[in-house]
Amino acid sequence: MYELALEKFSGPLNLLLDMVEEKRLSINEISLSEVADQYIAYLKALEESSKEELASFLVIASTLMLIKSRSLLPSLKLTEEEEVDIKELEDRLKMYKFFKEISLKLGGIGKLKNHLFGREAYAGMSYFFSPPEKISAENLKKAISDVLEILPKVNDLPEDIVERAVSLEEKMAELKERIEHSFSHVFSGKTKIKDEEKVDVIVSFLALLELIKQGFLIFEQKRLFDNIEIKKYE
Amino acid sequence: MNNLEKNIEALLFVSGEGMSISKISEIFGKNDGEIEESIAVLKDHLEKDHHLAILRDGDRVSLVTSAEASKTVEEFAKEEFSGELTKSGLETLAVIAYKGPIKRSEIDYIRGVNSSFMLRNLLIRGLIERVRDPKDQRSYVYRISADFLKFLGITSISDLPDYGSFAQKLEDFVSSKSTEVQG
Amino acid sequence: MNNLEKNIEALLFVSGEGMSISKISEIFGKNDGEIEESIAVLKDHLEKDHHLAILRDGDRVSLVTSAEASKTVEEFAKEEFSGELTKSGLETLAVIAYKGPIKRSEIDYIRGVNSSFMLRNLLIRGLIERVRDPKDQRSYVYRISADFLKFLGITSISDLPDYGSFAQKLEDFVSSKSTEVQG
Repeated sequence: MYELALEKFSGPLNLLLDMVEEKRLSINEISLSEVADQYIAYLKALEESSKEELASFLVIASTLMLIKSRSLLPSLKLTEEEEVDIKELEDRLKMYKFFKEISLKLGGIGKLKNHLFGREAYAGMSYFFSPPEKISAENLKKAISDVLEILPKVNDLPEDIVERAVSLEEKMAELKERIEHSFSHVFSGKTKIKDEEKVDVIVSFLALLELIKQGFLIFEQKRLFDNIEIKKYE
Repeated sequence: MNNLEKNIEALLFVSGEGMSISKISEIFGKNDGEIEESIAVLKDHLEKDHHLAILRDGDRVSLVTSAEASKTVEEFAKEEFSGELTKSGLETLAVIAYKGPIKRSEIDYIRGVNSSFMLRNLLIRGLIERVRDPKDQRSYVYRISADFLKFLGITSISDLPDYGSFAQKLEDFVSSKSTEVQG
Repeated sequence: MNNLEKNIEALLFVSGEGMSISKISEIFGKNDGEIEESIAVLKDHLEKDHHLAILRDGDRVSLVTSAEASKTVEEFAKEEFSGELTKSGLETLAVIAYKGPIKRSEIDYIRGVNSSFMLRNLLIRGLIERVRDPKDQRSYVYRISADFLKFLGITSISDLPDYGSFAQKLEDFVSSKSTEVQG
């Protein structure tokens, strides 16, 4: 379980980068699959956070689940779009790392306090009454309406992020289905398992256990030798 | 110029209104005579190579533009302080009109940008004035000047169109400030 | 220095916040190239003989104290750099400094979080500026301000660490194939 407090992280990329770096890993698909469990476990601690905050973490969690599932179950076919998502997450994390390092450097430079100072504008200039000719009370009213119109609302929630978070649930359901499908031909017992497929069976079974351990899936065997049923954890 | 002379100049540059010799001596840990000598060197250098000068007023010295630059400076002032206000100038003025007397931090908060430069401009043009905050003598508040009010042809600020409702909306926004997350 | 150079300095001295090259050209009836040349001469002179410097922010130039004078003048300057910057604040500034002018959506994408409150905070502190996107007049882009450079103690954005080779470095960073062995 990840013990650090949320306040330490400025966002999901920050959290993910921290996990990868803590293991002294470089950023790639393998390292991301290694920290996926940890990341997803951490999300559970975030349930109390604001909807938007949670949403941005969930979007990345969905890609991590894909990575994890594939690492455990190589037979799982990913769509082209999902492949792009995985590559994109890697690139984003690398870019984020780059800027984070720069920001630490900037912070260091700021701490040196070698600030440069300007001269106060118009210092020493005496004031003289010179109103703009066209100004009127009506202009002022128009200007203040403009100001009021663009005042930020405290609870502005960007809708696209929330939408993406909603679709995450669908994605999880869909992924589960594909995993079940992928298992069904392996474990159905209808086909004889060839030697070269045995490795796949073992890997798949490990994957199944891993996913159950993570709480993604539960399985049920009503009687000894009955079919094993895989269910989504409710 | 030596290091001390350069630093005295930099100090006068940022201080705006200038400083007393004794204050400068104290800052650099020198006696007044040494500071006077440095200022003499600075003065000579400025005369030779710059259109800046040392202005002496009793014990006080300040850095100013010299007479040779006066035409340039006047030209600049004419450009800067005549003609219509920019959109952001007008907005700043409107916030002060409808919400004044108001602190600079509140103006910045409402407009969502730093207003210090704009305030200087409006002050020099005599459209607003800066007074001590009656609630906190250490800070300042801004309000519309009497000259400008007269220019608008109204006798009281509350005669501005829809004054009551706009002032209230601004007040509501400013009082929500404490709930905002700080970065 | 010649007359033009001295007058440009006097103008920057008075304006405080600095001016665009084109504005200075207009005031002196010269073309931008001539003004750029004069500013180069002024810059060299200040570096050699003063603790003052020319700060360059896009097409704007201003007169500031140099880093050598920071400790001396800090206490007496009218402007102050209030408060520490948080990690998120520095992160946002880094993205804007190296990738700006940049849209909010792009900043959000790079940081992985919604940056609107942070941007507002940095705008109010005067460390960044918001301007209309030249490619799309309906939207805005963010860029760093002269005050940000002053805060860091540099006179040009090109003095930022690795700024010159930045684009190449970022590309190397991102496109390095994900085949590396784990460390």
